[in-house]
Amino acid sequence: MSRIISYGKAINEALHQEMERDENVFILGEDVAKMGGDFGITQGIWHKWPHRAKDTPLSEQAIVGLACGAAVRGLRPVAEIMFADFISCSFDQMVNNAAKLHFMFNGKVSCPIVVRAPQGAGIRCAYHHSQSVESWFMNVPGLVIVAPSTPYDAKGLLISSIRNDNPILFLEHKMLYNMKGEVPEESYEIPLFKADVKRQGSDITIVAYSRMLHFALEAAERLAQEGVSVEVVDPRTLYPIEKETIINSVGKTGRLVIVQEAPKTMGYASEISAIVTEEIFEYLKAPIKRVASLDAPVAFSPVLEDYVLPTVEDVVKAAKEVMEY
Amino acid sequence: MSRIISYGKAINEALHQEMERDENVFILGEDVAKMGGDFGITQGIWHKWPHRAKDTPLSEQAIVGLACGAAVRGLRPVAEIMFADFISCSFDQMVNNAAKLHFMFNGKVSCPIVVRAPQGAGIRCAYHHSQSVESWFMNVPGLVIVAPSTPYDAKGLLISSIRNDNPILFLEHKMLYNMKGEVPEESYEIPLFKADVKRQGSDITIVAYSRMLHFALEAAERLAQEGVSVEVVDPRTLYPIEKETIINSVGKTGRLVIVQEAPKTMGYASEISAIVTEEIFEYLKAPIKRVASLDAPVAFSPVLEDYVLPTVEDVVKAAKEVMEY
Amino acid sequence: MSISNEQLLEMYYSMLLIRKFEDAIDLYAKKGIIPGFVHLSTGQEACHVGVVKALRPTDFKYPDHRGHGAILMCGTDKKRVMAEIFGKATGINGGRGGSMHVNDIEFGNMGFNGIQGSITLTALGTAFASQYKGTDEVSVVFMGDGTLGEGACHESINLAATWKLPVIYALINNQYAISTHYTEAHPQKQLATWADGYGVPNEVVDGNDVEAVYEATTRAVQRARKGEGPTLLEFMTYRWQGHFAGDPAAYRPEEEVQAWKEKCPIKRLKEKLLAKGESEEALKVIEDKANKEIEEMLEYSLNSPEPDPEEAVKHVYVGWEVESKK
Amino acid sequence: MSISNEQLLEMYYSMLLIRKFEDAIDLYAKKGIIPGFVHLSTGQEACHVGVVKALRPTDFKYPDHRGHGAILMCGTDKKRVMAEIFGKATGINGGRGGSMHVNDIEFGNMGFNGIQGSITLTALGTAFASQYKGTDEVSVVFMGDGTLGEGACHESINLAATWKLPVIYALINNQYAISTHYTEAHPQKQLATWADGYGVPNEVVDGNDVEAVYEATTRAVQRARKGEGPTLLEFMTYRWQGHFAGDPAAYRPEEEVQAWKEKCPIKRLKEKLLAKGESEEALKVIEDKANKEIEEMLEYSLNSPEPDPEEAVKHVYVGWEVESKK
Ligand SMILES: Cc1ncc(C[n+]2csc(CCOP(=O)(O)OP(=O)(O)O)c2C)c(N)n1
Ligand SMILES: Cc1ncc(C[n+]2csc(CCOP(=O)(O)OP(=O)(O)O)c2C)c(N)n1
Ligand SMILES: [Mg+2]
Ligand SMILES: [Mg+2]
Repeated sequence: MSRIISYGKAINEALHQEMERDENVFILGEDVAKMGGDFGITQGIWHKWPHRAKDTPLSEQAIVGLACGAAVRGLRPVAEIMFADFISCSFDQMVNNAAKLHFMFNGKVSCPIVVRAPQGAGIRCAYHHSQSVESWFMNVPGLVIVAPSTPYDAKGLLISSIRNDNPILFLEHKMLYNMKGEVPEESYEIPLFKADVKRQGSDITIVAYSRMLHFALEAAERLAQEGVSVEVVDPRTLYPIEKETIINSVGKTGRLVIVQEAPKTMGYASEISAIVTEEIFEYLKAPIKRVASLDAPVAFSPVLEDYVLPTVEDVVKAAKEVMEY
Repeated sequence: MSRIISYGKAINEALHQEMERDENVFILGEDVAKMGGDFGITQGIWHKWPHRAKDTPLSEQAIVGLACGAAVRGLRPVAEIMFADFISCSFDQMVNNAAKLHFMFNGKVSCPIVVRAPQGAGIRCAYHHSQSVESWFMNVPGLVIVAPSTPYDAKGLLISSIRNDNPILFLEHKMLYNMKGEVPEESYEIPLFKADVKRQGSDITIVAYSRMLHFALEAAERLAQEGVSVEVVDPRTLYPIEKETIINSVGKTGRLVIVQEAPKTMGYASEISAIVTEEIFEYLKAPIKRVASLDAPVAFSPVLEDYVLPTVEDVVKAAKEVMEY
Repeated sequence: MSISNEQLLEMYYSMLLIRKFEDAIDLYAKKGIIPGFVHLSTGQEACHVGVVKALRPTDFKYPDHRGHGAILMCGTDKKRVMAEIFGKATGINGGRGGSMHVNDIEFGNMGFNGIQGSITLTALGTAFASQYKGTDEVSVVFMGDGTLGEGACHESINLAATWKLPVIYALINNQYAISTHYTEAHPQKQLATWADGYGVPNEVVDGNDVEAVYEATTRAVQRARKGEGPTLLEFMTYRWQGHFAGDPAAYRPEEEVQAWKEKCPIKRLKEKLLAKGESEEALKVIEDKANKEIEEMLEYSLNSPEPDPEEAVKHVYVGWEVESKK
Repeated sequence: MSISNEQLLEMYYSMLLIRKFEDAIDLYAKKGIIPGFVHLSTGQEACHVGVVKALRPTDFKYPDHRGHGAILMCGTDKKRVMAEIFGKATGINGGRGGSMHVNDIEFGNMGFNGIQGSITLTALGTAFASQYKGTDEVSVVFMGDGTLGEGACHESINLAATWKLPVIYALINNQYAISTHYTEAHPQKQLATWADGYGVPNEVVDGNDVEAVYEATTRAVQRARKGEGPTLLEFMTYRWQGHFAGDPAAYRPEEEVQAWKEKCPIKRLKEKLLAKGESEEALKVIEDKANKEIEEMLEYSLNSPEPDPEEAVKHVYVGWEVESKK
């Protein structure tokens, strides 16, 4: 049965259900146990399973390193990094340990960890608490990056991520935690490595994920009023990249805009653009456009923060430029 | 006066000359002083200036953090990270401290540090000593990434980097250290943020840097024999990106191949492809191709390592495919 | 070492100012006028005042995320500190930093920290520069009990001790890191003993006694200026508020909070001053002065303009402009 | 604790085997037949043998970059260890790892480390799993004197001590990290005292006395199995070779090297065994056996095939194939 719950609550529910299902699942991180997480996402778990919810010291390296070691022994750690920005401190553990363990053991060991981390700007917390970090990790074979955009996806993708045998960086968006949507009560999986067409259309494809998916959908709505039929694709798994869905869509529309919140240079959008150009150049009716943050740290004051972030208006404008090319 | 010296020696000479010129310049890192560096690149400095060459503990975070703090006080630290892979351990210092200091102080402080790091594969040292790391940092506004491909460039770019007021990640290639070339004895600067046309041509543009530049030049030579005129562009500064040189070249040739040693997904090549598609789509006569390593960690055994790395043959093949499109 | 009455009165004023500053910030944060979140140093005033007063303007001071108090002591124009927290164009960093990032190189105020532990490393560099240049400025890093969990702290103290760098670790043990008691995050009963492992001199100090804080810092500073290397000072105190303004802090017992409020550092100094013969009236005058200053700061902050949006992309690089929205 | 003669003879054999193994690797590395670079554990055999012999196959052993000795003790098929170092298809990891990355989960051999300090963190996880599952396996991390500089070590011991995890830090102090003497990188005279800062039991052990190493490890293991938490053992020894095979190690005095060679752990055990009544002949038989085993390993390694190139892109993910060159 479905109810309307928030994205944050959907994640919390996924955690509860997976804790219930598999006693190898445990959570760890700063303030995730007794307090239930800085954003409240792990609430109630410690109360039910005090030995399977661990408050750690401020030690991001230890959080990820411990998770890897525990995973080798068959546990299913779900670690929280309080703000995605702080994964910078455990970057080595992600890149040289988690990402490569399966490879280093020639397939005889796997590293089924989930590292949950809220990312993104919008909460007026400046450059150390607002970054989108997927680009740091998308040249690191072995890692999987998942970024849900809706409550429904958040629950299903987290359940799949916990059950998956790869090390997964699960990027939640702080500005989506309170967003509401329909979510089934029962447990369900959403396949990883599979993009989702969130809106069908025929004139232009917009690829967007996480918070930007909603900007894309709103832009699509506005464009529809002007007679432009937009297809919106949500990759959901950012890395490694399932190309087919995007290529099929652009193959049909011939036009592509990609939206990301991270700074423009070397973002997810760059990679998608390169893939599409490489693989279906002949189908392109217009240049591919990227909509992204400006190449600057995220400043604090609302007027400054808003200035660097992409807007719905930017998406509409880019799409029109592509349409009018 | 020019002589033929190695890339490694050219870097060493740049360091000596800058130490001589400015007493604010000092070097630090693991085994850089008494031993002169694991690859011998800092030899002779400690002997001349014992107080300005510091052997540190194995503490990559401290190396970069100390450099930042010293730079705030007007010093010009040149840090060495023994293998670029280990910058993973000081990723936070690079991304959240060095990259943002100037911004955080609203322009009143700058962070003129150079972090030298040898990167790249080919020496049969497996996945923790072979990575190309530029992609980790190319979504991080505030950082500058420089990657010289020749002894001449290595010297001039390092001198410019030391004199420049930005935090610079200076990526040397281990397989180029013994490469010889003409280098003036006297001190000289090569401008940052400026690509260099290493070979003129009219049919197709190949963009390549670091060790791959030489693959591109060799491919160009081979293609010339088949009547294809290749222009080879060496970006030299990888980030931020000076677009003009590349765009002018592709504007002329209408065809583009980009070569990088890093794994294919989300590499420098992706960004260049996206930029060119976005900006001069109408000039493109064929799809842009990327030549890169396969998306896997670099394995140890020579047959395995060689399998994942790009080859000259791969460059030739990609160029021909583009030409024949 | 003897602290004059005059100095004590000045400290009293400073502590009151910080208390009232934090109260004002709390109010405007809860009103939603201050953007983002703020970490208040209420209850820890003696640490901030005692440490910074023992330093020179040319020393390097690294306030942490709960750093308003220390920042106010550095010499930076106080109304521009507040304006920064309000995100205004007149803020000391033009509003780009906010509460966690209020810095001012002119006064050695290195408040730019959002990543816990990171500044212990930057401090190595400003301290190293003193050694390199043969000058005697010290570098003082504020850090919390929780922050000690970060690997950065080890790399910092290990190097500082080996190279005898003039770094002082001002570890404010306010008992909690967000919801986690320090005894749940560390094996030591007193965190100061951690420094024993590096042979680094350390002291446990009553962090609610501004004189004790000042004196311990002065001793550490003297050692550092003489080239005798780092010191770690553990200041025992308490965070009155939740982790951030608005955090109900349900994770800790109310009696504990009350017991610590009894030990209020300001009340304590006031009693000392009265015992030393200062009059209630004289202290009231000081309090009024603090109130007035806060009023002025608020007026300044509230009436200051928003930053020019284009500022958001300035100073990313030196000598390279990033693309703006034109 | 008493170690039987039989055990001592077995240790003697093991130490000889490691010595000869490293000599063989040295030779074939210098010949250019072994690719890349190799870090030899010559001179440190007593540490590797004494520690691993005190463990069970089900314990987790984390050899570091200078780990051939420990790896050979884990139970992993020795000829496949050598073949791995030669980069052959028959290597225990199919030749994808080489000298620094020889691991075998079947015997708790966690040798995959190229990033110094990193395994102190992974070890937290295997140790945590023992606690979580209520079993008594311990996790033993080898680390060098230099490696102690890494922030990772602090995060590891802080957590292990706080949670009382069964981790044993086997710190091999061979005096140098590449060219840097440990006293130049750390403030402590004995690195073991570092653990005092965390209240973690620690011992300084003669690392050239295999019995002492075995006994100290056994004590630490007992504590760990009983849930009493981590121990740090500092084994004082020396690296006979340069940092890697071929490094002339010009940075250290020749007399120092000679003095330590006098203290050869193998010679020492041999003298002890002779004193205990073992005959030169019996020891010669053991030596011959070791020589023979090395010959067989070499033959196996040299005659093994190269890996199939396509293997380079296998096992990047579980359930997702990355593009190959077809
Ligand atoms: C690297 C990093 N990890 C986590 C955080 C989130 N965080 C900010 S303050 C804090 C608690 C700090 O506790 P403590 O050091 O005791 O300082 P206090 O807040 O008590 O003043 C945490 C977990 C952070 N900012 N940076
Ligand atoms: C994070 C990291 N930094 C630096 C290195 C390079 N490196 C490998 S071994 C080594 C020295 C290690 O010294 P020690 O821990 O004493 O071990 P030993 O070599 O003496 O056995 C260094 C600097 C590395 N592999 N990883
Ligand atoms: Mg605290
Ligand atoms: Mg050593």
